[in-house]
Amino acid sequence: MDVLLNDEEEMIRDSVRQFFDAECDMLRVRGIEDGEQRSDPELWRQLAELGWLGLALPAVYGGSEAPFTQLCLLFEEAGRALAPIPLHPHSVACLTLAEAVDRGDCGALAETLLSDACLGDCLLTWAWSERLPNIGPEAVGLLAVADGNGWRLHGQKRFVEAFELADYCLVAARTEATGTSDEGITLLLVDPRSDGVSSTAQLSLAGDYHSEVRFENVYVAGDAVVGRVDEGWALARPMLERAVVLNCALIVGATRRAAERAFDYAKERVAFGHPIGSFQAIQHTCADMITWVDGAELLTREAAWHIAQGLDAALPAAAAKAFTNERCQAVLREANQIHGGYAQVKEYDQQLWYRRAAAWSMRLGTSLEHRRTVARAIGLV
Amino acid sequence: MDVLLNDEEEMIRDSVRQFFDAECDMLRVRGIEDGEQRSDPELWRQLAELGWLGLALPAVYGGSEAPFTQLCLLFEEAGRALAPIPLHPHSVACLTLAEAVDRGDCGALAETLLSDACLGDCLLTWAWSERLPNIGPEAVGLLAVADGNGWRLHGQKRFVEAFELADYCLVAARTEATGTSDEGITLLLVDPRSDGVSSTAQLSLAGDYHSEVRFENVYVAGDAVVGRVDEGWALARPMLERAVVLNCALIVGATRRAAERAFDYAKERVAFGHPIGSFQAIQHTCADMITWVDGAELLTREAAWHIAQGLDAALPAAAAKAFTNERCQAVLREANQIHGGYAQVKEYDQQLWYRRAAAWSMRLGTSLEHRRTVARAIGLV
Amino acid sequence: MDFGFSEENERFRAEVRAFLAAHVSAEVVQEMHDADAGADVGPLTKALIRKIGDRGWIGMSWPAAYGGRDADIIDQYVFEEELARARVPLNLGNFIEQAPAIMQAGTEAQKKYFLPRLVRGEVTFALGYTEPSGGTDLASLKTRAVADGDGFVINGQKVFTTRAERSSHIYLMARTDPDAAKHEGISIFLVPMDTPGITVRPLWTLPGGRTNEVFFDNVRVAKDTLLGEKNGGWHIGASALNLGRAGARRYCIYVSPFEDLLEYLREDEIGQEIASDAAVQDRVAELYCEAQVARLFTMRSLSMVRRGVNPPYEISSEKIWGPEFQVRTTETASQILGAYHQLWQGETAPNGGSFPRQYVNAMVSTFGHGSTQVMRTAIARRGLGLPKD
Amino acid sequence: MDFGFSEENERFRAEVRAFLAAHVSAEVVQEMHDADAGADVGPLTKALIRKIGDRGWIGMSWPAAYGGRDADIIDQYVFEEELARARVPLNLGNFIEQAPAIMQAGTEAQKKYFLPRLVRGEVTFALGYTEPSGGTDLASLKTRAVADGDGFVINGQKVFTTRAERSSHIYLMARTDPDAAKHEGISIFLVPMDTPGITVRPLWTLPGGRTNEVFFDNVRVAKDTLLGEKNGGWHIGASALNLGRAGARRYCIYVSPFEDLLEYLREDEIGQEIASDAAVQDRVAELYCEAQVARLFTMRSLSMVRRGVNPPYEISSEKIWGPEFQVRTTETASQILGAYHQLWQGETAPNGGSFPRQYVNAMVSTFGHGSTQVMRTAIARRGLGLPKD
Repeated sequence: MDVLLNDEEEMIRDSVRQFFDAECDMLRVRGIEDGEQRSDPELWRQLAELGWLGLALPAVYGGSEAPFTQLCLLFEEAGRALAPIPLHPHSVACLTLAEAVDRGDCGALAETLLSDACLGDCLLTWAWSERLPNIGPEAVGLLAVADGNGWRLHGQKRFVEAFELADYCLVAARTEATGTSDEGITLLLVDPRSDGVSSTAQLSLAGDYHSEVRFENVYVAGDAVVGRVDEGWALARPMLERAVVLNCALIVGATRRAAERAFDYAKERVAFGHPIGSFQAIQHTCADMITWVDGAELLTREAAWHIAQGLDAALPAAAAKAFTNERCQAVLREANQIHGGYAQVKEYDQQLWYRRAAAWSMRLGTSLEHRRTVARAIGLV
Repeated sequence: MDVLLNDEEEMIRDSVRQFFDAECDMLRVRGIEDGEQRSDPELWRQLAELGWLGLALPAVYGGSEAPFTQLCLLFEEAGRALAPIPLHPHSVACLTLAEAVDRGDCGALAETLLSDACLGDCLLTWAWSERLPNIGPEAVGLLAVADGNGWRLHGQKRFVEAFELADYCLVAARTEATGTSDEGITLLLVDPRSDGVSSTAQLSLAGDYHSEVRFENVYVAGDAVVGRVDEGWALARPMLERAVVLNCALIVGATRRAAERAFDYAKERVAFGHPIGSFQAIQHTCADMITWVDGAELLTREAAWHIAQGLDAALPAAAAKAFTNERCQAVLREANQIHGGYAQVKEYDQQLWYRRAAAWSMRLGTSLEHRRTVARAIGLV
Repeated sequence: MDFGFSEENERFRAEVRAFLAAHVSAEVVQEMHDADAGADVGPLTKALIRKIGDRGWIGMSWPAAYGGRDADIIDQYVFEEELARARVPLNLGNFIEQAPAIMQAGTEAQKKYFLPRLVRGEVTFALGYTEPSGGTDLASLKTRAVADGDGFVINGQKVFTTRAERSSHIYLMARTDPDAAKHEGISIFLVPMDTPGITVRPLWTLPGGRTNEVFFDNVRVAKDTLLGEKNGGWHIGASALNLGRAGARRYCIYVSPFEDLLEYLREDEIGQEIASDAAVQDRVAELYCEAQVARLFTMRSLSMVRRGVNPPYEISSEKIWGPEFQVRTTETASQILGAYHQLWQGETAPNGGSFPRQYVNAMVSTFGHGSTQVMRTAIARRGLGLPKD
Repeated sequence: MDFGFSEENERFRAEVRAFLAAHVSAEVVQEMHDADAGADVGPLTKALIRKIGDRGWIGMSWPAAYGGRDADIIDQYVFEEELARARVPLNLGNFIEQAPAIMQAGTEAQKKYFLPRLVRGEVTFALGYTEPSGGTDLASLKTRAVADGDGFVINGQKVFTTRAERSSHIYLMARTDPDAAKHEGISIFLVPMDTPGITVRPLWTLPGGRTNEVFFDNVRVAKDTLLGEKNGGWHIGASALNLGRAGARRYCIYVSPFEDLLEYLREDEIGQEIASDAAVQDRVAELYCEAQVARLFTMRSLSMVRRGVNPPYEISSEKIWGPEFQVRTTETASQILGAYHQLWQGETAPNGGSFPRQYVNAMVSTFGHGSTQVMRTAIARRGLGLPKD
């Protein structure tokens, strides 16, 4: 037991941070936010070249087979840097494909995509939630009706990241009309440019886009299945846990940076003849901020460690997300309060961290939903 | 609209406070807590003589017919003084009897008891909750089986105040086996010394006693009914609302005093070369404390005003209680924190307010239960 | 204690409601939103303000001698509450925020000039307090006004000067004696915004609105722009600021995210499904109780003002509780609505994206017009008598 | 990052569990409760402590030279966790709280004398820091030790001196140079409690336990009771206090009300009914998440100590989060269990009345051993480098 980073982890954290410090300044972040492009292709290419896109993927596809804990550190740094790239949806989809291949439940398409994904030549995303913002199996209603060897999709998905940019989207559908249970779900790789697919990208608080995707009689071939037919939940559950933990890592990374900026500001800014950071009220607020973000980080890393160890991560992932959502919002709020009016001003940088981390904390399940999961896991339900 | 006290209200508040200041010091409070007696008969007699016991009761029984808002002020002061008398259960029962008589739904027994109650010659209490600490109609399960003109009671009540001291106890029973609904409830006056009644008094955090009362085939005559048979909820609902608001008034009164003691302590106590009240952290805490207790007081008084006006008080009473329970506990907690170790010491007085106000905040419905009522009233359920 | 409104108040409420129903169109509301986002004040807005001014509803509780109506302050509360309920984003409070100070400290000529025009909406003030280096430490301001001939010459910079681009005047705090103690060398000037040497630069804010930096470069003003005593400005400002914090409008701002949330959960189909969870109900009911406290604190302050009492700490309590409640509401709402709460635009964004706007907007209340830190210190010292360091 | 326990740790855990199952009886636990309520330490307790000491489990992570076992600090964590899980109210941490300071600052003779005896439970210290006028401002202490011949004469008073009545020694902070700067004239003495002139007066606390006032009236002590340099006591004390805050025992105290609540809701019939409300589940799940943070902060501190790092702020974070969580738990529990939560005695009181005891007990953690205010300041200054006034 040693919850601190080991040498290898520190090395990874430091080199990722150096990379982002050098390549991803706020001009670049603002460039994507204010421009036409929705992702920075140059940054993406650089990440691929340095091997970061394949960090936790199997060596056979060009990955480094690093444990999930190290991927988690990469995400903390990506969050810290506000890297304007679809690292999250891409990684979630890639990890799920790799898991399916590893289980022997996947065809050749997935293997090709994984090789391309490590090289940065193929961008993947995934689609789960629909009408409600939930991430339990009850969220999946999209119908997949058998048609020969393949299926016909009828329905919609909401809150899909980078859908218009992606080469493939891993879509959760109901191949059996089992209502809201975890049976009868199948994961399918869908080309966003398929006939019958349409989408509307909606601007989020983070400045990126969440798409609403409609499927009207969309044909998907049999080899598009990832995992087993009707038993998609077996793969989806770890997918969702990974998605949740990586989302927490992004939030924690960005929130810590927002807090550090506030600490720095408190040291410099003078009011009533003293740096405001010398006032007890500000000092105690800062003490709470670091305590909360540290707590979120430890919960997140412990959940990542469970995943890396192959242990059941449902409880620690839900606990991390429930806590991180709320406490990181609180840290951001206090960081704003320290900055005062400047926190509101667009041309001042603080808001970049604030908006993104806050928006991320609203994704992938509310704290209320995750606490339901916790309550179930600790035997209250 | 003027939410401050008017001249008459200020006069009542001041004269009650003067009375308690003169007659109810902490020696007297500790005397009852540490002694054999469970109530101070001398204080009770004085209150009766000064007419306070009949403050809000009809003139025909010797009362002053003051509006419920003024009774609320009396309770704030009784809470402030920690008066060791069963004012709360007695007043709740008396108000309900008076209401029943006013509706023409009550026999001669109630009228006699009311006259005696105003004189301090008869002590009343009431019994509602049983297995669960709830105060909704679902809490009532005690069976009343018809027997001639009367009933036979089978079952139990919990959390009954001053049961062993009381001359009569207003008991809620099910005269129709309607399960948990608000139909089939009847209120009955039971003599605690009746055959088949037994009770166990259990020491509470407040230092007073809550009794568990068992009814084994207890005969109650037909003239013991208060209100209408099977329609007791019509009377019980306002009874519970009054009970809740008066409970809030006790909490608010005691909590404000606990807070004032902490403010005084913060002005006197020196640490690090300054009165601790000059530190920003203490100042800001004190600012929150006064804000919270003021909020609880305003909610409580607004609910009392609704009752006094004959308006529906379900929502304001539930809101007052949900808020008061939690925020007054927070005020008490911070007051303790300001006092440091002394807050823990029995021979130091601060704990007297702390224990009582905290215990009261645990009675008559949890904040969760009252928020359910609020949610229903605002159309969420 | 009387928590109800009188028959007269209720009659007036009905009158206001009828007026708003008749005269407020979707177009004029849109015009106001556009103006908040930087557009010029539109003709419909101007016409509506004129109609409101004609009815004497701006500054209605003032003395008739100054263009008011001698009305019950509760009527003003009712009016502001109705304006907020009708979701008219018109801050009439801003129109008259400086009026108490002018009434208190102004010359007869200033009162005669400004007060009727404020009430009619012909004169509007931007608030020239905050400076880049100052923040909540207002008294450290560096903008200088130097006596020069018959007037003053002003140099310096203000920031977060909302509505500077569309106000006729700025209510300016400037230092007139740099050698005096911090609070004693400050004066207030009522400066027309079209005075040469004033430059306004927009600062765009997160919810999409505009505030400004205002630069003063050798701005020459007449002597009669001075309000009250030279070097006595701090004390005028402080009392006006305290009174300016009372009123229904702020309370309505504090609770508006809660009302939006409640409406969505009660009336939207998805909202209803989300609200079927008892845990959601519990959290929303908790917010409801807290909203009532925000309302009651406002009612308490008004009750005191109406009795002629300048509340020693109660307005500060209101100004802590309300803003922090507002922030808490948006954070709680974000964990009830989840991904819907972050949709800024688009057809699936509830209320056209108002939730994330409420979220980023809520914080303004916690530092605008006196931060919650400053308010807490004021309560402790002025309200509870805790000692200064 | 490694959040798991090694096989060795798990093997040791099994050994401890087996030991506790074999040697902890209801009687000995009752004896300990009685001792906390002021009775003498009973024979069963003494025997159990001896057995634990014989196995080398007191101070097990210390150097063997001082009677320790050179064991992994994680084993110590495991041991303390198991002790807490078995609900043995035995604070072995208190036995050795002063050991780091003695190891760091003591003479060879002091180490040889005290350390093995601490480990065997033969010497126990009461902590003589706090004074009536001092509170968390330890350094303002007024108890005086005046050099006199070959030793010192001590006069003064301590308060909240828990276990003073049953400790062999007091770890006493006293002022040896009243003219030096506040922190520089303080020394530490290891004083036998049976030294003439020491009087102990009980102070009874809300949960029913005993603490004390200790009076020093011309108490004459030998020179070798001085620990470390004369006038250098503050710096020994501060570092020992920081290390004394780490370890599983405190974390177990912080989370024990939560574990009691959870057990009641899961296993009691009425508890189960109460827990069927989704809103209750939500609040309890929230507490669960927060409890994990308390645990993880402890694991982080231990990880640092194990690497030889004296944590700059992390132990203070632990000491804020844990106690405030503990208080929050009891307050939340009180609004879940309602009237049951205030039953102090009686057959319907859940767990024999432990809930209200947990309630009044929780606050102690927020000011004992350094208040949360002092901790927050320490984090801001030492951890984040925020400036002193």
